[in-house]
Amino acid sequence: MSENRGRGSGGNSGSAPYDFGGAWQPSEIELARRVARKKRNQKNALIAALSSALVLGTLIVVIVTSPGWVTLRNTFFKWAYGVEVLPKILLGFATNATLTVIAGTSVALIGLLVALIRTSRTPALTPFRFLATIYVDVFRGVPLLLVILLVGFGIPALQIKGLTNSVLILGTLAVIITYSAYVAEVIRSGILTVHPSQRAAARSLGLSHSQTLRYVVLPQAFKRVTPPLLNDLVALVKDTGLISILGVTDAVRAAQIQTSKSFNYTPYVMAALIFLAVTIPLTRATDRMLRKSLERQNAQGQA
Amino acid sequence: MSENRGRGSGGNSGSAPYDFGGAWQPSEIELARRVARKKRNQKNALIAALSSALVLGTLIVVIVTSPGWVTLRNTFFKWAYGVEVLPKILLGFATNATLTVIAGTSVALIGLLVALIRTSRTPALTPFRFLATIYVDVFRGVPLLLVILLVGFGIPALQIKGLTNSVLILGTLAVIITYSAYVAEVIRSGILTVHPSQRAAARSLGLSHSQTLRYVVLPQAFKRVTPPLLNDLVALVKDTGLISILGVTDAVRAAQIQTSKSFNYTPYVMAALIFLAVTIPLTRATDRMLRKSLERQNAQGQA
Amino acid sequence: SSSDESGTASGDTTTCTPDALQTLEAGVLTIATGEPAYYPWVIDDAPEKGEGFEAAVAYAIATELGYDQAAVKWVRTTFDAAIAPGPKTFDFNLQQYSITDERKEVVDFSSPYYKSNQAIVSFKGSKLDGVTTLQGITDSGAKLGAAVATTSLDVIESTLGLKASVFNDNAAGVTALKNKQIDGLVVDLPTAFYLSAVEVPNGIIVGQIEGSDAADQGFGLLLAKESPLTSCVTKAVDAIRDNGTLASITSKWLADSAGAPVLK
Amino acid sequence: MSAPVLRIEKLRKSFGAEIVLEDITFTVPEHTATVFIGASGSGKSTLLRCINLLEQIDDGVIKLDGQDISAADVNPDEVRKKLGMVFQSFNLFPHMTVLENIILAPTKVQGVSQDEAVDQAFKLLERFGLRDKADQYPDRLSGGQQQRVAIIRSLARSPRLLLLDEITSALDPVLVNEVLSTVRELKSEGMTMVLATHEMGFAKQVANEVCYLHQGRILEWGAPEEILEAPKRAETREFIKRVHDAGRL
Amino acid sequence: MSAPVLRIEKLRKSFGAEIVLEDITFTVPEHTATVFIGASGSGKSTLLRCINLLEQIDDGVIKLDGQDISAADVNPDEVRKKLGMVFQSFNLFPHMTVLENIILAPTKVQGVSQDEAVDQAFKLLERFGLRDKADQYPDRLSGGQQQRVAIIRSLARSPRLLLLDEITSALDPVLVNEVLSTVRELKSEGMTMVLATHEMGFAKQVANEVCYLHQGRILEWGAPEEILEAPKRAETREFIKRVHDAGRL
Ligand SMILES: Nc1ncnc2c1ncn2[C@@H]1O[C@H](COP(=O)(O)OP(=O)(O)OP(=O)(O)O)[C@@H](O)[C@H]1O
Ligand SMILES: Nc1ncnc2c1ncn2[C@@H]1O[C@H](COP(=O)(O)OP(=O)(O)OP(=O)(O)O)[C@@H](O)[C@H]1O
Ligand SMILES: [Mg+2]
Ligand SMILES: [Mg+2]
Repeated sequence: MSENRGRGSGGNSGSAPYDFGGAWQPSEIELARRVARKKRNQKNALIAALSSALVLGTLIVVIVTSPGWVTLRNTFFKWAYGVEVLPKILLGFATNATLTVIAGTSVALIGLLVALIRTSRTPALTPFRFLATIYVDVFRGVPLLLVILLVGFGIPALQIKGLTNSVLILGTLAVIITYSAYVAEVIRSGILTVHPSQRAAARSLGLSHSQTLRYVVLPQAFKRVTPPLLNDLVALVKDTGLISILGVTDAVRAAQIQTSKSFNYTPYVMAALIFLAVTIPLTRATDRMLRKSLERQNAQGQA
Repeated sequence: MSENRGRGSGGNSGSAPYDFGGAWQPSEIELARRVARKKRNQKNALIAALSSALVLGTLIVVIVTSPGWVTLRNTFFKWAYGVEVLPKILLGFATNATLTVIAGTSVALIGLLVALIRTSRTPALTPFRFLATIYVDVFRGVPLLLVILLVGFGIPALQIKGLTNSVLILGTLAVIITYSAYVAEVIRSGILTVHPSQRAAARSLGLSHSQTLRYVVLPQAFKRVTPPLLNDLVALVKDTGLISILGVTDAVRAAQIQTSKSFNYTPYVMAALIFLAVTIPLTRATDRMLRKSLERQNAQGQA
Repeated sequence: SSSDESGTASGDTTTCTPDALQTLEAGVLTIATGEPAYYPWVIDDAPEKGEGFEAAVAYAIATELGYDQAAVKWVRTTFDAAIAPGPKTFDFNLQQYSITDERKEVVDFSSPYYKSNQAIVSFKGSKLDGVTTLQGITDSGAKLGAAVATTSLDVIESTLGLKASVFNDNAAGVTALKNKQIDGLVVDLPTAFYLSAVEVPNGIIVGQIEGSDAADQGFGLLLAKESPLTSCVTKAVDAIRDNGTLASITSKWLADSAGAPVLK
Repeated sequence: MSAPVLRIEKLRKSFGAEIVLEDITFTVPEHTATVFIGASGSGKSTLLRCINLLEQIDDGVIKLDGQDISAADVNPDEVRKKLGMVFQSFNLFPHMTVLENIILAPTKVQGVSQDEAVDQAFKLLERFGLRDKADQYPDRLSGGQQQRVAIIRSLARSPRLLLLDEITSALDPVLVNEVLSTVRELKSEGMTMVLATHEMGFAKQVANEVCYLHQGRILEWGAPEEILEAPKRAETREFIKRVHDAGRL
Repeated sequence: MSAPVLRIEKLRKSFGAEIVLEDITFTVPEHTATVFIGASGSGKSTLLRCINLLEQIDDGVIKLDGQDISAADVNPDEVRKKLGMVFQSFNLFPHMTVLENIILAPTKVQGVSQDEAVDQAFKLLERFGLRDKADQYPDRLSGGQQQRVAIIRSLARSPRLLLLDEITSALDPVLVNEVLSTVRELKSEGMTMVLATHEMGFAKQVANEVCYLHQGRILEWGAPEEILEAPKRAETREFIKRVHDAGRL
């Protein structure tokens, strides 16, 4: 059966066997193929370009020539007015930003603590585990708006002496309570996804339970939960605005005040742009991280 | 080197080799060990019980005997009043529920469509890919509240004839637009996490691109994205309440109206309980699913 | 037959009948108010009972236009939703809308049915207790609140030059005031009387702010921009003003809203 | 002597600047098996993927039954109907039962009726002793069973040529056996095959020809006895020695 | 003749109703290697995990240097300081460099100073030819290198006994070699070891004694030549034959 095979230039034992970088010239057939492929690619590019021109063009033309276009532009995109109100909206956004920073830091700490309590096995911590579980369940399930109303208006109603009634502080507190529950759950799931063999390896080396947690489990868990945590950060930035219901003026409220005076919706668009300036880079970073970890995972599976 | 080893009853070739179910009696040493272990377990159980009693007891005593306890109970947990306002809040929650169902269905369809467009490679779809990307970026980044205000108040301002001015419809539309962006991203990432070898296997069998998508990629993607989609559903249930800013009376708004009349916060607590009744089972299901897929993953890693 | 007459400037009452009026629902007059609607404007948040100043005015106008009680349908809107441009879900809306030129660009108003100053509601022992001048209010460092999109908000920002806590509606503002999270809430005078007397524990009216907004032309019924009903509704308001109905309604429901000190 | 099933001439493939395959020329006559051996990264998988048109080649010609399948205007879906391919892992679709996995391509691609496809699937499962697994999901099967189902699945389409890429390297050594005997049986029935493997058992037992791939080139080729027992090139000798040292004969 | 390092008597272990190990009795004298072979699921990994106190046994005694480490009041962390264990996979901590992996236990568990630990780590890396990988992260290493680092990491704590659980079965066959030679070297230096493996190369080259584990029992044991070439029990013969057929000698 071993006859009837030819191997062209064969093992080409004449040339140096590993000389790959040499002056390789595509063969005739390859050149012909390239021409064919190029034609096809050009055709596809043409289709893409035509289709883009057609669709986007039609869209633009339809929008711009539609009877409502001038109204639309004047109502939503009156840039001169937008620039005029920008300082006020930015001032409002300072509230969102400050809140995000303060709440974000507290949430990280509290979330970690709650996650550690929930994943601990120490008998003495049993009641705290129980409380932590209830806490997470409740605050993951109740709308933030409701928590803000309950904490922001409800706690001062108790008229407890010495307790603040500042809506800003209480509103922030409500946000922290709610987001800590979200983040605790994210971190906990991160801790649980660290492969059991990693714990076994650490314990086999003689590391204690808490050393294993500190040196092996947590660092890996954090790496894993960075994307969902970034997602939560984006959500936090956006949700800080909800405390406007307590009378705090954030970016959305500032825009609303302006709009209610002028009946022009450009301030909302400005507010949206400000949020996008912060959130798009964050979501992009999250997506990139997720894609990378995905690629690593796929590479492992194929190895 | 082979001397010096003993093997007790050795290969016990006398008995049937696979007779494991036999009348095994724990040895003396094992019995002693069990007693010791039991003692330790009892000690741990005792610690857990004591600690629970101490912590929870202290907590309850501190709360109940604190000067504010009666106020707290009357302000937040006046059950008689809660039951009285329950019908109104439930009526409000009907809005949340209806909205969730209507928006949920539309979001699923639109989200899937956008995800398919974004993951497609057809040249003719290039402009739609472009538009879909921008759409997802923008609506993932802007607070839902702002979208609701823009759509709910802004669109009627255009005074386009034939277009609805119902705040309920417009508010729902705003929710659909925003959540479709979230869901599109979730589904897209689900599609991307299907292992490339699965596509290769399908293509190797001669399945076309769209057949591969339909029979191999999407079914697996859906299984994977069920937990995050359920998370989004929980978020949707909670976020439907935001359209109350347009004047729609949902559960939160209904509670707010009652509370603003009575200056008693029990309606908020009732609203929270109603939300929890829906969201806790959902999050529990999500968590269970996530844990299962995690276990499967870990089992694979160890095999 | 009536269509050619509807354009005439002179008030021919024959066009303003339920048959001729282009209401949202034929033969039904859809009237909107707030949720919740407050005393003394609406009693018990039940406008369909006709009790309270605005509820009574609404029914008086309905009667004037030829609708009987049963042909009136009530709906609720938020304050700021109704003054935004765009089509409306009501024939007219009354919840203390001050007529201003800015608003007139996007909605229609009837002639005014009541003119009120703005007033500051507070509680005994607050930073505002005992303050008698506008300057005093600015100097007290007090935190004032108002609902979004209201004239009251303009008063705080323009007349007083202070930064306001802005709420979605008066109800939220009242909650904050009760919680002492703000020191004063700016509302129209009749509302202020009610809030200080009934809602806010130890409530006081610090004072009213006269001519707080030069452009303030009083409360009007709000209609969609270029509503076919505007002229008829205005005629009806004028009619009940002229025949004394409005005065008697006012004295019945807003009688106690008399003198509060004027802040200079 | 029939015409060769597969003929590859001067195939070249690079990923960016890295040349992965160079000057690959060989022929696979009908009813024979060609086995590629070589170190990790030598290009075995890439070669099989090129044959299956999962990769676009840089130069050379691939002919299947005389047809140039590397031509620019060839529809890969049509070509793949004639080829069967099994990988190291992730072969089966986890959301379908064994039976569903097997009948997917016949019913969706080749338009065979559901009943007929099921019939044929059961026949194949019977033949390879997996009849009782028809309704199981892949994750309930052992790795060896999974790979056997994967082979059956590609047989269900009666391919002209079977490409097997290290189908045992993710398996427990004691499971390798059952997969090996399945391949042996296919061979004896006349299936034409190209295999890439680290398992010298495969090479010895099924190969008509063994090719040693080294850094993207076929360095040495010949009958299994020649290459495995008396390799001429130093690189091949070194490789075979390392495999032997590792305890694989 | 020194006292045995490990002595196990009548060990029994079950998971729920499933008895995984039964009547396991054996001794590991100093400087010897005992190799466990057996089919998948026969209990090899569970046995090693029991020795390492990662599982709680149901009956029997485990003695390390004469101390009963299965006693209820033993602190597993103390015992594990004397044991080294390497698994099939997931051994190295992916977020630490090779060096950090190696010095973690010495510095955190045994209180060795950072400098001293680094010194010792470099010595070990040097000895096993991995000096230049010290600052790499595990995912940049080949599987064979990873397993060698894992072995080095467990050596850094100078264990009395090394437990190696199929440390090559996740590896490419050609990488098995380097790990095997590392183990051979340890053996020649007198390290006491217990291994579980499917690799008969291990058994042949390093074992003083081979134990064939079958459904949780030691069915046959003896010198490697005996067990691998002339097994007495039919089950052992069958197992050895299957491994042979799979191409592993
Ligand atoms: N998609 C890709 N992009 C870039 N390089 C690739 C890609 N696929 C393979 N390579 C490279 O091509 C070379 C050959 O890889 P290939 O998988 O064909 O080797 P192999 O002989 O199958 O190895 P193994 O025995 O590990 O499976 C390797 O250097 C690899 O890194
Ligand atoms: N944590 C566990 N819970 C329940 N059963 C288990 C657990 N770990 C192992 N088993 C069972 O114990 C038996 C022995 O498993 P073990 O992993 O010890 O076998 P093994 O000889 O190492 O097999 P392999 O060669 O596949 O590694 C198997 O039937 C397995 O299903
Ligand atoms: Mg390969
Ligand atoms: Mg094992």
